[in-house]
Amino acid sequence: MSAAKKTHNTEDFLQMYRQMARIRTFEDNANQLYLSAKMPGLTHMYSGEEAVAVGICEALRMTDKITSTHRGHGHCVAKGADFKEMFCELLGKEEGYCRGKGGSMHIADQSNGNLGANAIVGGSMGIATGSAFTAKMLGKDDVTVCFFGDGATAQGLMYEVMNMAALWSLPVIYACENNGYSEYTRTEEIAAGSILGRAQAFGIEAHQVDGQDVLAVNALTEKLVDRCRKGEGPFFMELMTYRYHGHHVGDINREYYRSKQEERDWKENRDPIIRFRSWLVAEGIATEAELDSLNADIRADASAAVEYALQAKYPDVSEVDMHVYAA
Amino acid sequence: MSAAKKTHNTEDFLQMYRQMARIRTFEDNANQLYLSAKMPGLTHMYSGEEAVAVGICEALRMTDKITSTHRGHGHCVAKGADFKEMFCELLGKEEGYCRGKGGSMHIADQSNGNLGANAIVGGSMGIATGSAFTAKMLGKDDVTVCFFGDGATAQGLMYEVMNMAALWSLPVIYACENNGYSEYTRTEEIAAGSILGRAQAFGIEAHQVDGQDVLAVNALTEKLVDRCRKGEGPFFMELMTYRYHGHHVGDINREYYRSKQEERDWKENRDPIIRFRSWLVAEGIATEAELDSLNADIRADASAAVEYALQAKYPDVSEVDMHVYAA
Amino acid sequence: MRKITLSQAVNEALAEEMRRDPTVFIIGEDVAEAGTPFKVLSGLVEEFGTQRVVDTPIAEPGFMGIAVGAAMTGTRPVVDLMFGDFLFLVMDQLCNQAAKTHYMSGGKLNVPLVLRTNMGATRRSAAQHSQSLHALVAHVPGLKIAMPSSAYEAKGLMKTAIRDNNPVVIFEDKLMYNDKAGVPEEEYLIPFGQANVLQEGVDITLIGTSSMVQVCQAAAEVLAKEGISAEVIDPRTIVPLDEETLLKSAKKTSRVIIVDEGHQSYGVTGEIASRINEKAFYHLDAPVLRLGAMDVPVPFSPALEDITVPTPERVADQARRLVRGELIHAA
Amino acid sequence: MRKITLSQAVNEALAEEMRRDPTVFIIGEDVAEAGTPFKVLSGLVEEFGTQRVVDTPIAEPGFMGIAVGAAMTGTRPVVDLMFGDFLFLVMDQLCNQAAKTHYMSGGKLNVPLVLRTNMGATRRSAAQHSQSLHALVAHVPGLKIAMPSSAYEAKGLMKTAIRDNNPVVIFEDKLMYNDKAGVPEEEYLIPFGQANVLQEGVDITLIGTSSMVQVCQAAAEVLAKEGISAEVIDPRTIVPLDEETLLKSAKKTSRVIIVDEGHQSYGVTGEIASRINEKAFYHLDAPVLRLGAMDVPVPFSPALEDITVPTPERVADQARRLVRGELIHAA
Ligand SMILES: Cc1ncc(C[n+]2csc(CCOP(=O)(O)OP(=O)(O)O)c2C)c(N)n1
Ligand SMILES: Cc1ncc(C[n+]2csc(CCOP(=O)(O)OP(=O)(O)O)c2C)c(N)n1
Ligand SMILES: [Mg+2]
Ligand SMILES: [Mg+2]
Repeated sequence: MSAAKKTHNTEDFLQMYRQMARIRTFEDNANQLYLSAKMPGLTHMYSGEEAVAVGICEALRMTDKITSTHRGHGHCVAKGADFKEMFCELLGKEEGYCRGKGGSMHIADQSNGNLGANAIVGGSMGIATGSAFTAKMLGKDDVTVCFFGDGATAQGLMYEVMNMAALWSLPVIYACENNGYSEYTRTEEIAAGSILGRAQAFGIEAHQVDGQDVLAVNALTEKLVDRCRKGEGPFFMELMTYRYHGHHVGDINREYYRSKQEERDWKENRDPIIRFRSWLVAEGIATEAELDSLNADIRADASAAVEYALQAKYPDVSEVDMHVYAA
Repeated sequence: MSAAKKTHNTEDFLQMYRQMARIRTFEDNANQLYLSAKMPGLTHMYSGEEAVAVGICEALRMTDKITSTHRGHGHCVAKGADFKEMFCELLGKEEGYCRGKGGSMHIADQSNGNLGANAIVGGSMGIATGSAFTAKMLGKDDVTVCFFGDGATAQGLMYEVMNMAALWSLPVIYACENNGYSEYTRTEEIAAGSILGRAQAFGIEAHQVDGQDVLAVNALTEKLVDRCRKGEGPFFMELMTYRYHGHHVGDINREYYRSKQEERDWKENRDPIIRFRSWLVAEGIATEAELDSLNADIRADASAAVEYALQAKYPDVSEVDMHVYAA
Repeated sequence: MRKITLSQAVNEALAEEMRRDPTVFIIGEDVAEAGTPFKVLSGLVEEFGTQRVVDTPIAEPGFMGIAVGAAMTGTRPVVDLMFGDFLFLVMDQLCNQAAKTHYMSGGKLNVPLVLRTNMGATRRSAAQHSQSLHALVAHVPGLKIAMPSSAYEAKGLMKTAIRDNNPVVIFEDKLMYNDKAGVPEEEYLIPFGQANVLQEGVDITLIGTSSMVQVCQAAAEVLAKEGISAEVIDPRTIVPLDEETLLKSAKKTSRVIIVDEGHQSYGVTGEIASRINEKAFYHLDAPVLRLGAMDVPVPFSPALEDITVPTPERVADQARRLVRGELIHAA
Repeated sequence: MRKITLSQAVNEALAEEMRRDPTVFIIGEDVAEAGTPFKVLSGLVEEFGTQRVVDTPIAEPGFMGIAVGAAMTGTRPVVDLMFGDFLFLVMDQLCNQAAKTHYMSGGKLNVPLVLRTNMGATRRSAAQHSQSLHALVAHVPGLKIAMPSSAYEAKGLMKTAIRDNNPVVIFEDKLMYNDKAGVPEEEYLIPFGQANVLQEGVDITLIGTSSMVQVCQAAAEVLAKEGISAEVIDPRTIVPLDEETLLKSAKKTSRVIIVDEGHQSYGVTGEIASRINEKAFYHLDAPVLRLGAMDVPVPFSPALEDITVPTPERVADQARRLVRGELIHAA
């Protein structure tokens, strides 16, 4: 575990732990909703990648913006969303963040600066860059983080907007969550050359970081966010991570594209929550008991939110043609 | 002038000279047709960049393919096209390469392996890569050269197809004609980082070459084509060159984006035809008189073709809905 | 006759054509080992290898462009576009390049490619994975558009598409992949531009595309019980469109409803309705009616999504009112 | 009233709105010093600087995406798309992102942007620089589509577009940039969804979009000399569409022709014709006719290009035959 910044106090560390645990718990519940056929459609689990979203979002202010992906629950929680509105959204209920109209793949939480998940791989890269454009044009010092997967690096849009971000020194950080796979294909098979090198070729400073180490992610992000605020952006981060579940909840038989051994190895030896927990205990920041009780609270919170969402009402059919156009 | 390959004989050298002179002459006539309001629409002159098209195409076989651009007359001539069908096409006549349906921006000459000009900047990058895909799949050793401008490097499509070409070792050469401008904008203003570096980041070997030196261009291309045939592709070339005319024939007042001094400097000191001519004479390959007579022949040839095209008939109106669908 | 699923039918069509013609290949995301997320292509890579069942990076414009160039130079690519919604990403290569190349070259270059993709809502996949965008490509000259309505249709139309010398876009309804239909063992092709009259009738014509054919059939059954005899027609391809068969039916029944899962406005229903109105006007007893999907992005919530698409009930309801003459708009 | 060109009118609209609202900015290729190839934006960079008149690399999907994100976060971008044909490149960002964001977010996010582009053939620019693609975007819910038919319209519609809280696509006819019309010095806006009746008439209604309004007016003049009184209507915006005005006229004249420069099939004429047929059916004396551009890629050769688009002669000819009852298709 890399050294923590001196500026962090106990509450900062516990917050990181809490947020990672909240994501894991959220996903366990979402998966359960799927398995028990209570959730409409499919969804993509973030479990295993928690240190990425949390390490980054804990370095951001509420007014900073993020754009998210099809695998977006983690980003949403990390940027400050509530369980209740999230579960309501996943179940298509009126009290969801998007009144049930978006669902898992479009969950957005504008009040906390989450400009939304996106079901087009790479589709949010322009949006994130545009958000940074706004900040620069209006003279705000907000930073935007663009989350995307290794698979999304194949989309040409990324190179178009990185070029402009570099030419115009925009305050945007491109955060590539390299979890080794896009759907059922290994990254090596779809990415020639070097992902970092591609960003660098556009004159963008690029860093690779262990995405299972929340402190390392957080420390790097803090530095880059700070420099973005001073007009030194854009930056590029490649975060090496892993998804525990299948591509989506229905992707159960995975052996044809990755081994159980590989999955076990990441879960047992590189889990971001387990690692951080040991560190917290070893450093005397929290006791096992304190962390257990924190976990229990989160679980109770999640259960209550799930219960609430299951009972909550669907939007009225009259809503179907509301929000096509803004007034 | 770089050293010529030993394999070249006098006829090869004269052919390069002839082809460059033919392009220049073609463009002078096309410009004249525009100025005298005899040509429909606008067109983009290749004058100044002749060594690029000729240096490259003289390293190709007839069965090798090229894709071309909005500034495509040079590529078309260099790949073996005839003046008559070209001028007919520029004037929208039935005997044009495309029966008048394509015009300057879509001129194609399939019989010589020219898959066509393209009016979408960057639009042919997929086509060129696909042509290389065909060669590989069908086990042919044809090579495809994709011509495009510096401005086209901003299009995301380029990175998408370079990635696949690299992953699949396709026999394609990406030839970036860097003439310093895209329309009315300098390359520095639209390209962050390094153009060569971008190709390299995708694992593609990339070379910069003086695009005003036909022998240098030809020598490099021969080497790369050879390696492509052996399965070592793809490659990337950045050819440093200059367009003498405006972006298109109507772009007359250019001083707001580039100086007359700059134009004069390229024309007087770096003209590819003048340079090569001096070299031919100095090396004793041809005399001034021989080259003059060669030029005179070309001019006569062009005049005759222009005359022919001006008299030629337009396609019959019944052709308007022919060729929408192939039989 | 044996029954197989639409998914199997497509798989068979591809396998047969790939065996017949070594220049046919498949290109797209996760088409090889994974056989696509819908598993439609399972087994093909084992038979034809990764040179002809080509997995790509997630770069739709890129592999679409590669397919165009490959098609221009002697192969017959079948492009696999995972969701119809991604058409928006490939429009330039499809509509500015593939569709126009034959024409722009004065007939010298051909682009014989098939773009296989899908359509259809009510799968709880929300606004970017549920669209039925066939009207967009139908507007672009140079493309042919096929819309299979069953496993039988899917196989026959796919084989014809692969042999066609033009770019063909073929839309499979993603909710029908597991629907079975009788499909002969023997080879057959379904020609483009020949509508299929699934059921003859005299009171009203129901024209449906893709899964809306089933919706029309279900409506026809309900109507039959009420003594209303509906003719059900599947145009099969909307470009080329078999105007003749549609007009003949319209003139016979004098009442027509067109049902399509694309957004209603500026879409398929308007075109077909206009042609019938224009050319069978004096035979019509009532205005041609249209039922498309609502003009809203597809909502995620099941409570909303289900009401955005035409249903047998709504078709039957409109048909009833047409037949009863209830649809005269107030002046 | 002073007369200015369409080009100047657009320029004024942009300048006025940029003065009024500091969050409005322009983004596109060669928009700053060059003022676009059509010189429509000349002078704006001098007044507003390169921070608000932003030159981009040739990356249409990229700057379209940037505009979407900028619009979502508090600015009002005016995207300059040099040719309407390049719409095919920005469809994903425009149709999957901009058009759907407000809906998908349950009304929480807005995308107030304007996409300025053009349309129109007969400029000898061939198949990739001559298309009129407004029907495509009109099919996508969430977008509004404006089609100015004169300098006056262009200014008023542009100002309304910039103030609208939704993505608006505005198509200028590139052959009309130098056409002059009376444009008041005082500020005015033209509301969306209100058609303009340019000329009243009783025998036939001619509905035209963009430059086809002039074509309809020219046809009306010819017809007037023959004693046929034509009503000429400009819908101004095709989304939202002012059905009421169109229906009122159709019911009055009982004969309608719709003229549009997009390809005829699966386009704008079919939608408008269908709505009129559906809702004014019992008032019509003849089928609603349509005149769109031919269903062919736009050919380069002047000999061919000119016959692909509707002309006053063809409109007048069709109108004459409608009025004389010559257009009854054989049974
Ligand atoms: C444009 C587009 N193409 C394809 C898909 C289908 N798809 C959804 S997720 C995915 C893989 C994405 O991989 P990556 O970017 O690495 O993200 P991860 O799922 O690994 O988090 C694909 C191909 C899509 N949603 N959008
Ligand atoms: C997709 C697209 N965007 C914009 C244009 C308009 N346009 C035509 S040529 C050109 C500049 C191209 O620059 P470059 O690629 O450097 O080629 P050059 O003209 O210098 O040869 C532009 C912007 C176009 N034709 N296609
Ligand atoms: Mg991944
Ligand atoms: Mg250039």
